Amino acid sequence: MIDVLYFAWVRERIGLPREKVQTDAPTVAALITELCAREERYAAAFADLASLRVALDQELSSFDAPLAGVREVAFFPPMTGG
Amino acid sequence: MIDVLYFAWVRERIGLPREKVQTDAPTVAALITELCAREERYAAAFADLASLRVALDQELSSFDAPLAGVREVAFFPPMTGG
Amino acid sequence: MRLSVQAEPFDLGAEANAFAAGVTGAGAVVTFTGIVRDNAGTLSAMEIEHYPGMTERAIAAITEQAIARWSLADALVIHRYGRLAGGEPIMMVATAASHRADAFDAAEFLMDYLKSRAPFWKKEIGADGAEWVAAKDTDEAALTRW
Amino acid sequence: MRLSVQAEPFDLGAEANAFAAGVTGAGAVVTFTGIVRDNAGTLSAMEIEHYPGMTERAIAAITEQAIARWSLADALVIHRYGRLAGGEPIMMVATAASHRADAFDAAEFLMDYLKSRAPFWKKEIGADGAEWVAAKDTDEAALTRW
Repeated sequence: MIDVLYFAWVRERIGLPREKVQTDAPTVAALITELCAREERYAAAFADLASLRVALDQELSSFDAPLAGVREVAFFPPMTGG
Repeated sequence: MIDVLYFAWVRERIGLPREKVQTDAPTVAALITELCAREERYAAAFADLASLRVALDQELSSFDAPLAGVREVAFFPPMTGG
Repeated sequence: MRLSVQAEPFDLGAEANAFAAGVTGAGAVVTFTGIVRDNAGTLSAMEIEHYPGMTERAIAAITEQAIARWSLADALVIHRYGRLAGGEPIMMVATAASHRADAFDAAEFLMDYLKSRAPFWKKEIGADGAEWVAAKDTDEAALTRW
Repeated sequence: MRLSVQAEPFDLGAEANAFAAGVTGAGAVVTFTGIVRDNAGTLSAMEIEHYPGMTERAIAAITEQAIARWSLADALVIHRYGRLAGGEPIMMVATAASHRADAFDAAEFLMDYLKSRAPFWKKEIGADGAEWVAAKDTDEAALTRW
């Protein structure tokens, strides 16, 4: 079980801020493929990976990063703080 | 008659903050030559022109600038504000 | 080093004074304050979302990097989240160093990194709806100078 | 635009708040404050001499240039003269602009020009005598970037 978090318009498109996901996906990209296969709203949120960022256990990461040992995955658009 | 002002260590070496000078010197450089001829303390203050700056009527200027029409000449070291 | 992620407003002047009073030996203090732009009286509001936990970690990492790189005497970062009205302060940074170039560079570095690497997202709320602020290419490009 | 050449101390926080409150539409406020360095408890004092008349003209010219070049919403310059104790603020500048890069650049420009082009001279007063602060080549060189 892995915690998956969504922020900003990713959260709005998917319709929830976080969920627990049962997965054996070896990488972030594989997890995204699994999520997209579930429902249209996931496919809509992940349609353009270039406009998305991912954090693994609260550290910025990349889509090809392995998920082994990861407890928390977060998807969000590029940050706009400051 | 022209007002001549001295600041910082120039003032300290010459021993006064300002004085009125009767001069027909055509340029700043010529005025400095006249002052240096007066007394040793002027020669000491003007010994190294590279470490001095001059303002004519409160605008930074150069030693070869003409004095015609100028009412106030100020001599001082490079500025150290801020 | 004081880092705060908070919903409450903060007082720029009080923060700047407390920061300056806390540093000894520093000749230069720089502050930056970001304010919700109130364009021509169209009092727009802003909703700021963040990622609790990661936000604090990211801000701490960025600030520690700035302190080490520019030998800062101290640094301060405050960033708000939640609903902000036009004219309200969004965030501030402060840096203290012996010399002005270090204080300025460190403050600009903090701003560039907070903007693109701390997990905040801004939504502008105008008269005709709300819109997520898009990240600018120039903000990402600004990181390359450090 | 508020420009002040004064002997009296000023309150960084109060000035920063008043400055920020006076600007509308600006998203970025930068302040710089210069403080008499109090090195390792050796409470050194500083004596600042200036050229009344020329000082005000030079500061006004430099500030007007910064406002025009970076389209500032507002700018503030305060510079003290006379005797200052260690830890006391010497001077401050503040800039307000729509975007942070303009506010930062304008504040750095103001500092670089005030340092080398406004007629102030600093004398450091230590335990073993007083000494005029020498101008640094790096301060003159800093002007070439603008």
